[in-house]
Amino acid sequence: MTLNAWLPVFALMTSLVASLVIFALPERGYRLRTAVNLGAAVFKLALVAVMVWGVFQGVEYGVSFTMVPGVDFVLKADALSMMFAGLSAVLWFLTTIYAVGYLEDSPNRSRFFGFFSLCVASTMGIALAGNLFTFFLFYEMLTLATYPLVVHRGTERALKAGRTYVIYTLTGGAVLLLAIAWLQGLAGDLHFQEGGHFGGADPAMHGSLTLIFVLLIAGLGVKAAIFPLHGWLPQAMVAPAPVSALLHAVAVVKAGAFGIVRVVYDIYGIEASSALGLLEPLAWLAAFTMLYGSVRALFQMDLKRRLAFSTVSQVSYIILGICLFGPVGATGGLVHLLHQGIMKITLFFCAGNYAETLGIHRIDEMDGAGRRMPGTSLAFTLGAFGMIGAPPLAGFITKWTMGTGALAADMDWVIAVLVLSSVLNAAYFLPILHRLWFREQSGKWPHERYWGRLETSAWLFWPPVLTAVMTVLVGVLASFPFSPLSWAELVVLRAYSS
Amino acid sequence: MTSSLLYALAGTLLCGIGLFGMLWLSHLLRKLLAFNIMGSGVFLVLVGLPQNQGGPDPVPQALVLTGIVVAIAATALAVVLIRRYYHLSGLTTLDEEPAFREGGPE
Amino acid sequence: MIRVVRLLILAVACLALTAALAASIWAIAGNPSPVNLPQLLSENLDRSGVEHPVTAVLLNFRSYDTLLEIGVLVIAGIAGISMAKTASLEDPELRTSDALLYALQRWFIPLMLVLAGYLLWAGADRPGGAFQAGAVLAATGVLMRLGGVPMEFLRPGLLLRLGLALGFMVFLLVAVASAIGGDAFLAYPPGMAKILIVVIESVLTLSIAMVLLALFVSAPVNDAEDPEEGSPS
Amino acid sequence: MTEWLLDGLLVAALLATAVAALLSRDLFRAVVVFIAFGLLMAVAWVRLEAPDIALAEAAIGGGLTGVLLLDAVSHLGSKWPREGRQRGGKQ
Amino acid sequence: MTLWLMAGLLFTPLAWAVLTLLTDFSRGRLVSWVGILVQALVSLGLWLAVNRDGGFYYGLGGWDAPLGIELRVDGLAVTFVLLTAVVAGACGLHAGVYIDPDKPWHRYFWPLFWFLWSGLNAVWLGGDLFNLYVGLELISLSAVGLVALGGQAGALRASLRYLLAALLGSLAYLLGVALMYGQFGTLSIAGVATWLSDHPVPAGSGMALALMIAGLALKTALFPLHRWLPPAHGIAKSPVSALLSALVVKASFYIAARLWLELGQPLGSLAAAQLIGLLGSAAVVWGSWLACRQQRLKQVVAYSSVAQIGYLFLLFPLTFSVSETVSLQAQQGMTLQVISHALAKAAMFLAAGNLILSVGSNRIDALGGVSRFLPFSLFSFGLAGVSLMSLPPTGGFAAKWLLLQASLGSGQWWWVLVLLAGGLLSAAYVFRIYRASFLESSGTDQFFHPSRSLEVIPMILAILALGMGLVSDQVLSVMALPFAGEGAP
Repeated sequence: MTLNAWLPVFALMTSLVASLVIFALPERGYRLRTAVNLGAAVFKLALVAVMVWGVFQGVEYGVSFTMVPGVDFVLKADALSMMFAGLSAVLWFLTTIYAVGYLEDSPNRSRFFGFFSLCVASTMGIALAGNLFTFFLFYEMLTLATYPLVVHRGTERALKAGRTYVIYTLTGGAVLLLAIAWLQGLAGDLHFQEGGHFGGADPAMHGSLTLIFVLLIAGLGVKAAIFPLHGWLPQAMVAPAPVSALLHAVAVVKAGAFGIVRVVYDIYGIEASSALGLLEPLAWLAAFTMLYGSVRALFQMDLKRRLAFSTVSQVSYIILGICLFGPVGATGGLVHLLHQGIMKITLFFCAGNYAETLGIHRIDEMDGAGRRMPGTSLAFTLGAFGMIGAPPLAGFITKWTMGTGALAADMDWVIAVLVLSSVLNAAYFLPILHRLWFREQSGKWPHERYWGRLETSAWLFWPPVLTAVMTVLVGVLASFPFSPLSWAELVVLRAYSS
Repeated sequence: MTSSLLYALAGTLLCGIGLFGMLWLSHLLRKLLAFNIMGSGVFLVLVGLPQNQGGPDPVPQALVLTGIVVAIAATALAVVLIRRYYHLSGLTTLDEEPAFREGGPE
Repeated sequence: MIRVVRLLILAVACLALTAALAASIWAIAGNPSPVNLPQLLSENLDRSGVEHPVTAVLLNFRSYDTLLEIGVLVIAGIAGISMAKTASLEDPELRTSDALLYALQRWFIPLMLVLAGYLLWAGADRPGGAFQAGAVLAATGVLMRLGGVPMEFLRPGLLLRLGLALGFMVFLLVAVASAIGGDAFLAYPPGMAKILIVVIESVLTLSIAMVLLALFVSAPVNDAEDPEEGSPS
Repeated sequence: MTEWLLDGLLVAALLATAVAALLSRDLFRAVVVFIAFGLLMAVAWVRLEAPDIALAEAAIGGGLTGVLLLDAVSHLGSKWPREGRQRGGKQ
Repeated sequence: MTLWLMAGLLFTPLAWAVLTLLTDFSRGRLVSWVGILVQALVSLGLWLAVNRDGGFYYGLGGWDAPLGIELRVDGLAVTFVLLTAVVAGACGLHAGVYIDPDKPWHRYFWPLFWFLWSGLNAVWLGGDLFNLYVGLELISLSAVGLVALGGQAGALRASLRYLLAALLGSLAYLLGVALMYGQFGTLSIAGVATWLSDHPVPAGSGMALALMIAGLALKTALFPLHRWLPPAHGIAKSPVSALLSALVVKASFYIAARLWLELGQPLGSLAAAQLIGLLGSAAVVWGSWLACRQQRLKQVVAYSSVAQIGYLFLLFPLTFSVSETVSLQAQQGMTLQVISHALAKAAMFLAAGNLILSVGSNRIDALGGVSRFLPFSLFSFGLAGVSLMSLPPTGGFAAKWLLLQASLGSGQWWWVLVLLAGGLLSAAYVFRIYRASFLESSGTDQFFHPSRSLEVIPMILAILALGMGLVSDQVLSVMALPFAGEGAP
């Protein structure tokens, strides 16, 4: 085996090994733990960068061996996997920094960071999985690794949220397993392959294929929080802010969305999915979820809960995008995988900062916080405008591309949904911004803390600032190579050309 | 039909009686009696059935000897357990809830 | 009421099972069995070292069964004496002055010892053997015990455990000795079968009697503190 | 014919003693009947041309098991003589 | 060489049983640890030998079947022998530290332990119906002795119940053997199977198989015959519980499975196969449900055994009148389930023992805060739980995957529902314990910390259970080895 074959394994191993090392470290080993954490994150970032370059050049990375008779364990890196892997690697690096600051002086950090790294490993595995079986393997591992993070605080509420989370995700996992096993029985071990496997499927199989598709989407839809399977997400807000950031922006919901992308593009194939008439209902469902999430978000007064419902809405953009038959719409959906991650993580970082620095959890407590924490608030503002879709930020690119794609696919109603959704986005974000910047502080902050020179701890300050800058850059530099947009175009090109 | 078969059929009846006893009776010693009766029934079948055709067959006879020793070992062990159980709890059945707490330390 | 219904159900189930069993035995008794094992056995009997076919089966052809079976007996003995934490051998209630028992002891014990010896010796070519002899020996012991004869050797101690294991140990040594010679486990070397079987039978008799006797006397009448889960060492 | 009669009687006696041993109200008597059952079994083994088993059954089934059980019966009930807690204890 | 290995395999546990009988606990511990090493090496050697040369029949005493007793040394058997060496070895090492050497009755632990081990080996290798009966009794009585060890009233109650169930099961099995011998005149399973393969099935022979399987099902605690298991497994000392749940119940199942695979097709019926599958499914659901409702940690684990055993019985419907592929998948799934459950359950019981040792109580709600101060034992418990939930990449998952494939492949989709529901239900009781342990209690560490060696052993077992899924293909390939057939049946 060559080094190329092993690169995906190494990418996976860095966080896995880091996780084990962290578990073994004593609780007090603060410096060493941070060093291991950051070291692993940087190393992984480097590995992913190498692979991104390689995939761009057309190099194949992959390794596989037979795990259970009849099924292989396959890791491979293609353009789509690098998209998700890149997102994870970058955002994880930042989240790790953030989490180190956020959890300073709190108990159980060894446990937290151990499972945190395990989460990265699972997400990496999901990104690099080469077939449905391997994907499922890491998908379930992610469930297990996130549970201790959700219940980290050990309060009754956290445990209750953890229970809801587990019930939802494990049930989804069981449905997914059924679908995968069935598909395996029907068609053998299906590797992810650009263009899919069912291009010219036997009409006799159409019934089973449709049913399996529904099961697959139902299983994946739990993590992707598609209506009506989104119930766990707002509850999981009790988790610490870095965990919320991770659940919402990168790992869990994205794993679901990414899985749906894989199923539509690399298992069924976009042509076959469309021919089977599977995309249209999914598009309607996604559109409904977009609006539903936004409307629910309007009525939340808890900041993190409002963001959570916003996530419910935003993830469905991705799904709607890939359901738009045609390269342009697909590009829009895929690019949102990255854009939403960057924007949403910014917002969650900021929410965490408000909570940690000022003790603010509710929106009506935020009056005047912009003056106390200008950097954080600026980042929040950028993230919020991005979500709304203001040019030239990331969200605008998404919405513009999707709109174009909808027109190309003759699905004009999507435009209306997009516009309506943007209006709703504005309706729940702008009041927050108004309070931040234009209202006077009313009374004392609920629980204020000071950290030296900056408005908050440096560990907490820089990650949101960086992601806010990225929000701007991915929008402004969208047409440059290696920008999310051009990478998404590369993926779509490969999917449609084969 | 030979007399061997008769004994084999008697063995099935003994099995039935013993099984009934093991399931129905609650006193542990009676269960033990029932076990031994059922065992005897099984042994009768084991020897009687093959001997129906070919006359004495030493193989099942040897098996039954082994079986008898196993049965007496089990019976003797059970008696020890029953007596000690009675000694500690005052019970001779497993039906009633014991006065002592089950399980380890609370 | 419920009890009666349950009784009926159980009785009917047992009856049905018995009937099915009997029917199946009736059916089986009609067909000849494809393998004639007794014939095969008598052909090989002279290679077994003993003339009595049952003994040949027990201690040569199927000696592995017997080895494990003695193991079962030893297990029962071990489990039994593990219950007896303080010896209750001198339980005064047991000493009896019953005249009948005394007479029994006086006359029976020597007789039974002789009988046990005979059974053991007869085993090679006539009905009899280690089990029967061991059982008789054990019965003798029980009789002595009921008469209040103190049997110090039955105290849980090294001697008792040695006695329990002796027969098994010798059997096992014979079994493995053949394997060291390169033959199969438990295969007696040619020409040695008879003598080995006799040796095994003798020690087995002793051990069987010991186990049964130990189980008889170790039925406990004593108090023990509760051993609990989770006692750190 | 007499053989058949003998076998039939023996089987009937076996079944009767088995039932009696299980259904007897008094545990002590049940054990005594069980010993009788063991001795009848020994006879049955003789009838089945299995003298080895007959010897073993007589020694073990009739003798040892019987003594073991009788001893147990006399002990169960010697301590904790609680009314109603056990059925068919000693006499 | 192979002959020596076989002799060593049979001789070692029996010899060590005698040796340890003559010593006290502490010295017995040293002796036993040497014995565990020897036995593990011999088992590994035999496994490698069979892996290289294929399986063979081993006639004990130099007599071949049907006159003598033949052992069937094939891939499956040696795999289980090796599994026993790993699990029993781990339990032995754990017990040596865990069990209090000062209690005089604990000296009897080692001989019973070794007898149990020898009984297990006898069953894995057994090819003779009656010999299997003796092996079963060896296992049952030593297991009962181990449960009763110490003679506490609760333990006695559980062990009596266990003993009666085991004896009844053995008798039913023996009755089946009697019918088999009456019918076929031989006790060799292979002999019967060979004869059946080229003769019509004689009348009345289904009863024998039914009786044997019913008896074995009782000994395996198949629903609704499971009631003896939880008290016995719950109250025994943790290393003993681990042995019982991991290996002892598997022994009787293994015999039933072997009988079914060899004789099920000619002698069984579709209704019987489906019925057994149905009972297995009921066990999965009912056992898991009861596990969710237990208040004591070890009771949860014990009821989980009832549920996990249920999966095994899906083998019966999935190998009856189905294609070769499906049958193979079901057999592989069963094998993996046995292996991974043995490893995971042993890990779980040993870890549970450590946790109980630490918190000084076996109640679940006493576990609050454990995740903070005793992560190691909890982690082992959790890892083992992952395998029980049959989540990837554990051996439990691989087993479930194969069973799923077999169910779908044979069109018996109703088992699929059982498999999926069983996974979710097991998650319910495992997560209940996680949940209890994550609850933050008062901030100080008042737990007893057991020695590292106690904590490491369950961890190793749990990791093995986890890794079993990754190497299952290699493990299963041993099963498919050709049979060299020395001394054909």
